[in-house]
Amino acid sequence: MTTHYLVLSALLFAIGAIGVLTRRNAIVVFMCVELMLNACNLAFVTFARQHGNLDGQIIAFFVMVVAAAEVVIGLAIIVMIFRTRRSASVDDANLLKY
Amino acid sequence: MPWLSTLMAVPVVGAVGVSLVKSDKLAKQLALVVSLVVLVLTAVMAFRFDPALGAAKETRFQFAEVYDWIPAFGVHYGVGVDGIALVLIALSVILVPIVILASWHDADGTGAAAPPRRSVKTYFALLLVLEAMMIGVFAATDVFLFYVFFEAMLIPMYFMIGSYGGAQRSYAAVKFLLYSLFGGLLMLVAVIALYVIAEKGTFMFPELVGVIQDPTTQKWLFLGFFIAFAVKAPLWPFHTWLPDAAAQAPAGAAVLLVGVLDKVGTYGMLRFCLELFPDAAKFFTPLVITLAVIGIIYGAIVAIGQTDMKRLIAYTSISHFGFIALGVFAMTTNAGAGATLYMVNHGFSTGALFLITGFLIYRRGSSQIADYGGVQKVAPVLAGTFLVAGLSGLSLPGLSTFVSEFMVLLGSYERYVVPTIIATTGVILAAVYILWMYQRTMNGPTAEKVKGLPDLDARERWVVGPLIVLIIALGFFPKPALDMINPAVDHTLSNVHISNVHVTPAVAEKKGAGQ
Amino acid sequence: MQSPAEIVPHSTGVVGVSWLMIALPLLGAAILLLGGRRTDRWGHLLGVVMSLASFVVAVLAFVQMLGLDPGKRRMAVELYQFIPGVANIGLLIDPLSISFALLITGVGSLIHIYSIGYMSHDPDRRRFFAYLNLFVSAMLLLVLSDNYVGLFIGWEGVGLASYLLIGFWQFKPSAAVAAKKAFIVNRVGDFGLLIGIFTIWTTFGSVAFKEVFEAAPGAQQNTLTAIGLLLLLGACGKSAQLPLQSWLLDAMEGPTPVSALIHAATMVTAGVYLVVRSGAFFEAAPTAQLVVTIVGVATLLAGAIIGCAKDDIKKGLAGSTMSQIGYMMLGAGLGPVGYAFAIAHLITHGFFKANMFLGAGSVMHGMNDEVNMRKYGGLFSVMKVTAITFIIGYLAIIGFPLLSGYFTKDGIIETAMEHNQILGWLAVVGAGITGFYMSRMVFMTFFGKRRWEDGAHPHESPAVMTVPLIILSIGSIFLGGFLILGNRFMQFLAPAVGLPEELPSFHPFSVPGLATLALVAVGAAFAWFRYGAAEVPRVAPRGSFLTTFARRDLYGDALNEALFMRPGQWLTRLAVFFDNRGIDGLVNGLAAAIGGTSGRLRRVQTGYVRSYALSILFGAAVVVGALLYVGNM
Amino acid sequence: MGETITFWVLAVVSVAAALGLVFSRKAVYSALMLGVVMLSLAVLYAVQDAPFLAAVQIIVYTGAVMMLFLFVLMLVGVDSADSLVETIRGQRFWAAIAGLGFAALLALAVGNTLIAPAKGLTNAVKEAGGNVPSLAQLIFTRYVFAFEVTSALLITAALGAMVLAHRERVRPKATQRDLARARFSGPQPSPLPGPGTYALHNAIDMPALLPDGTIAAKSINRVLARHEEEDGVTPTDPSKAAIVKQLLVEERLAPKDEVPDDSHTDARAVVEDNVAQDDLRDEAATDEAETGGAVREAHQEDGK
Repeated sequence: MTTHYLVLSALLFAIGAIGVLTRRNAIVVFMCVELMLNACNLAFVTFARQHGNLDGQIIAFFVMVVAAAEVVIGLAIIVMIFRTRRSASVDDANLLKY
Repeated sequence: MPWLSTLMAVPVVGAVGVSLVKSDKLAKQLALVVSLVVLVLTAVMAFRFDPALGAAKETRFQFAEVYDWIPAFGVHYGVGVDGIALVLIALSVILVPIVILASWHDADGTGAAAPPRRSVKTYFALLLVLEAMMIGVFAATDVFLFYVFFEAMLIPMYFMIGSYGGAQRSYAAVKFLLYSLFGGLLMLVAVIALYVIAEKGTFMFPELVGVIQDPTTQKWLFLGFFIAFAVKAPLWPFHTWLPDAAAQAPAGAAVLLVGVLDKVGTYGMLRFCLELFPDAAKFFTPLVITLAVIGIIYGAIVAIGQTDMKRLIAYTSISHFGFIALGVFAMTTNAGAGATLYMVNHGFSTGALFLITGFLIYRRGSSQIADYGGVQKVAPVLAGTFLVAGLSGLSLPGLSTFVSEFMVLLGSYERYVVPTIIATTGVILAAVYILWMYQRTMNGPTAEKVKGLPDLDARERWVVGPLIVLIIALGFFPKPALDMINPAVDHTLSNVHISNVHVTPAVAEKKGAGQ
Repeated sequence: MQSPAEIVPHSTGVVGVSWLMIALPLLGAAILLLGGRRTDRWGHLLGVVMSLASFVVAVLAFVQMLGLDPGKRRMAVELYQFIPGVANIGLLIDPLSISFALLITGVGSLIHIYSIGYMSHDPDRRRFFAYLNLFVSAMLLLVLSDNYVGLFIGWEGVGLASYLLIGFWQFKPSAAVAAKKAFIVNRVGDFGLLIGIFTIWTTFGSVAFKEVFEAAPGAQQNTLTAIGLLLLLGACGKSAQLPLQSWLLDAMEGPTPVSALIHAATMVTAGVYLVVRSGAFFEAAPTAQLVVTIVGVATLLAGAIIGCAKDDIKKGLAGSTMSQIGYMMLGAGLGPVGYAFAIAHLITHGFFKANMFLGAGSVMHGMNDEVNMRKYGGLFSVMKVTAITFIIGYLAIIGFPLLSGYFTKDGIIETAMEHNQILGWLAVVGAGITGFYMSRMVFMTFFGKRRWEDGAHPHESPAVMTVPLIILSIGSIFLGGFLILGNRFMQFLAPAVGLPEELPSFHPFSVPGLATLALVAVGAAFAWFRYGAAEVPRVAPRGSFLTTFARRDLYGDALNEALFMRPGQWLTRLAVFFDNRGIDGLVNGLAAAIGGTSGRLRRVQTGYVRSYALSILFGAAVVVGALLYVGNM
Repeated sequence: MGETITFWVLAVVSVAAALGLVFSRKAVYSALMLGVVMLSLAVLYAVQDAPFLAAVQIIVYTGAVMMLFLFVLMLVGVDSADSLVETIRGQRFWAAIAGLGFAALLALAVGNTLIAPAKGLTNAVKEAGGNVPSLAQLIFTRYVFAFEVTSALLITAALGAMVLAHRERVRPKATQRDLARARFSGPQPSPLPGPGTYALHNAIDMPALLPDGTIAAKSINRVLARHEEEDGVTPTDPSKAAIVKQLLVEERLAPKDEVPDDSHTDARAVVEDNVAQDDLRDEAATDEAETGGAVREAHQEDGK
């Protein structure tokens, strides 16, 4: 059963990654990142059960907290960028280049 | 009294002071005073120096101070001077006040072709910082400390060229920096390798002498050090940064660059390449001597073809550095002492040339030879001093450079006959490049734009005067300098395990017959 | 054969302070150069005083020497350590050097005095005297030094002073070029001298005359030959001998007293001095000696031929100087007898050539600085003192019986004849040509029709110029006989250069002597028909190939130009190009390549976060793949 | 058995939802899809003996984080839909390759590994007597330092969000007087005509009629008009269709990211203008003056 969970986790992670790479709306990109984090959490929880200790769950817990913080800051940044540029597209924020 | 640390501390403190005072004029005066204080201190130190002690291993470096710096790696703050280092420190501290006085208006942006005005205080502060580093690099007896100074010297010079130089200053500054860094990093590798392979747990130079025995290791480490020094010196074919840097730098910085900074290269060859890796040095001697002789002739020929005075002088220096390298690697007392003395004399003679050229450019706003002509008529003192400086550039007897060039050639002739003969033709070429330049700038009908150029003023005479006095004094009476240098050179050569060529008829016969 | 006396230290009397001879003019030069315009008013007087003082010291030293036993006349005066272990500064006062010192300071002082008048209108007269003093000082250092390094310092000092003097009117481009040329050609000679000194050092372990000459006979033949040839190269440069003769004619750009000083009394004789001084080497190396004589003969002929075709009076005299120095060089290659004649000829030549140069200067002074003899003619009547003294000098140089040149030049010719018939006869031919070109000069200048430019008002020069002429002409008359008759000079020089067992006796009617006289007479007569009796055209006719050849200085400059100057210019251009495009091109090319590559690589930084993310994902994939691969291994 | 069924059902649901998240054009749909994934995962946590995490997942993630997402979406413009045209060349292709390849590699790794039957958490939670006490014990003992740091992180994040989202007022708040002045100095002192005046139906999609029976252009609701246009619905009334068409053309010419402004109150326009000015000031340092200028122009036009 563990294998199944892990494969599901990998699949969700990959889908999230593809989303990050293909979507331009910063908010959607953010959601995809969250998806990837969730996929990781699934793997952690699975491993916790696999190894019979709770450390995996603790880590998943921490991941959730950090993800929450990240979302707060990330979304604040998105709002700020949107306010000045009237755009939430990650492609528009491309000044930092060569 | 920690003489050497004091010598370094005074200009550093002075530099801070210079950058803090309010007015530019005060800053200049303060800088001059500080540099004169250093000069006086050095003079006192030189009188307390005992050349006779240089023969013994323990007392070789006098005024020695050793403190742990990074104990984990055996890095020390170790300073001390022998005769060679002392004369080079003397060269530096004599040149700095002269350069300060000569650069009085260089940063003001008042010259005929001056770059835009920059911070005057910074320029003089940089000069003082540079002075401290020059003293440090010659005084360092810890290889790592030497490396630190060797690289750190680049920083003030980089800014002096890059901020206060001519039209192409940033190109020249970057070229200078990259070249030097390239050599310096090779040397860093060699320094670290030396530390690791020697397994002495220390970077102190006296303890590293004669430790590396394996010939192959010696060769690699030698190359690491040598390339750094060859770039610094600069030896052909690592020389192309020098004409750009010297031509773009303000005259004062050019003097310190060519007069002192580049000497670190030849000084390093004499001190580190020879003593740390004697077998490798002997192995590579044919190569180095070939490069040196090529440099002598090549530098002279290219100098003849220059149209820009400062570049011309820079190329003559390349030729002169060939002589110095030849003297260092001939490994005879005469050649070694001659090469050391050459470093000092070249500092004065090229310094005078650069400074007077700087005065000329300050007036006329061009460094092109073609823009001048007949200056002698309107500014006889300027022309006269220029001629004396130029004649010292072509090693006229009676001027200091002759003594050193003669000793170098004499000493190398003892061991290497044919290369020395080729090198001696440089004497003829020197006459061509100096006198041709003098003829085109100072002689002939006075050019229209030159008419009305003022002659040297009092300040400028105070700049040139001491240099010319030194050049002539050392030209007729070099003994004081040579007495300091000779024991140190002998000590160096004894560490190389090479004996002087016995100039007895029996030995010399074959050489003479080989002609 | 009597060998030279031993050199012994000596520090009493005037000899002990003989360094004053060098120091006084040097001090004068220093004061005048540093003093600047403030010394303008009395500068020339100071120069003369210093030179005269030096002369007085020389005379006193000479007198002191005469009071000594001949075996003790080589006196060394130690001054100070110069380069420890290599060379000291010290003086060697012996008959040879004191003869030179007397000549230099004596004739030099006369030229100083003469210059007061000659340069009176020049605003830079003070500077001129400073250079003259410098010149005298350097020349004295050259001849008085007791080692080769000291000699070399004086040697180059002379070169410097001649550079400054030839280029004294530096605002004239031709003068500036001539000065530079003189210095550079001299440097070629110096190169030989330097290598010679190096070889002496490596061979004998010393550069002091004392040790070197004592050891010289023991050294290997090849080494000695090499040393001899190298020293000869040096001598050729300074004495304007073939192949380094080309600077001398150009050097006439300097003021006339300079020409007199350089080409009569001092600089050009330095080469002869060097060869004679180094006699110990040459005597032990016959090959080198032979080369010396060949060079001497070739130069005396070349100089004479050049002299025949010059219309410029100073250049004509310069050609004659070349030729006379050739005689001396020939003599210097003939051993002790030759040395004595060579030095004697050098001294008498110093007088009569200075006499004629200064006379020429006097003529030019009267003729608005005109130098072209085709625009002279008939000057005898307007400047009698100049003309008579000049003619005395002329008679002396062509070897008119019983005048100075007669004794000294014939001595050289006869000695040469004993050594080598071919060289001897060539020298005789040279004497004949001398008779021609010197007569030509006299006839064109002082006799015949007046061909003056309009506005020329020739007049006799002031006394300050004529008195030296008279003194010099007296020397030109009597000095030769005084020195040669009874082998007086040879005996005097003996402690310095040695003495042969069999002394030459003077034969007034030897075959070579008579042949010389006959040829000189023929030459003079030919000159009379061409230039005395016949009309001299004011514009030089085209002339034969030979004339052109002589006018162009035997194509010496053309040869130098083709062999050295053009290839040199070409090489310089090539080297500069190579430096800019080759070495620097390589460096800059490397820099440009790195810059270009990074410029292209930079484009990868598009600014699109998603691109970066993509590469991160690729990286992650690679890491995972690598882990898998490693784990499966 | 129950777990297997649950897993398969939820696996299919979550993968489908994840795909939906990635591929749906509208951000709101994506957010909803993410919610579905999270809920599914919460159930899977619960199935895997992690009831506490399942609860946290639902409360924190689905509850708080998703709400935050939706809030921001509303702020940014809920109706804005992404253009799905890819602008970076090869991005999608390589993204697919990399993503699938990565997944394949992970799957390969997992598949190749021999995995023992899961140990289960029964023993781990036995001592403390349950999942939550066990976790608590761990968090407050072994992981207490990480936990404290996390709390610091949260506070920092909260402060950071405030700092980032807060905007300093650089000019005084517009008073009623300012607003009145702005309105009367504008081209339209009176309120815009409301919809449906004189019309047969009093509804938001009904334009007002002028006394002569023609449509008052100013009363047309632009948002509705745009939506209708997007849905391919054209107004039946030809004159209204013409006006709508013209309105839409004007709108397209104006910067696309302008927030549609339905309420035509002039006072509101003034305030908007105020805001835009502030924005301009914020951007002064950047080189975005053009965009800002365009925004300002748009607002000024609006103000007229």
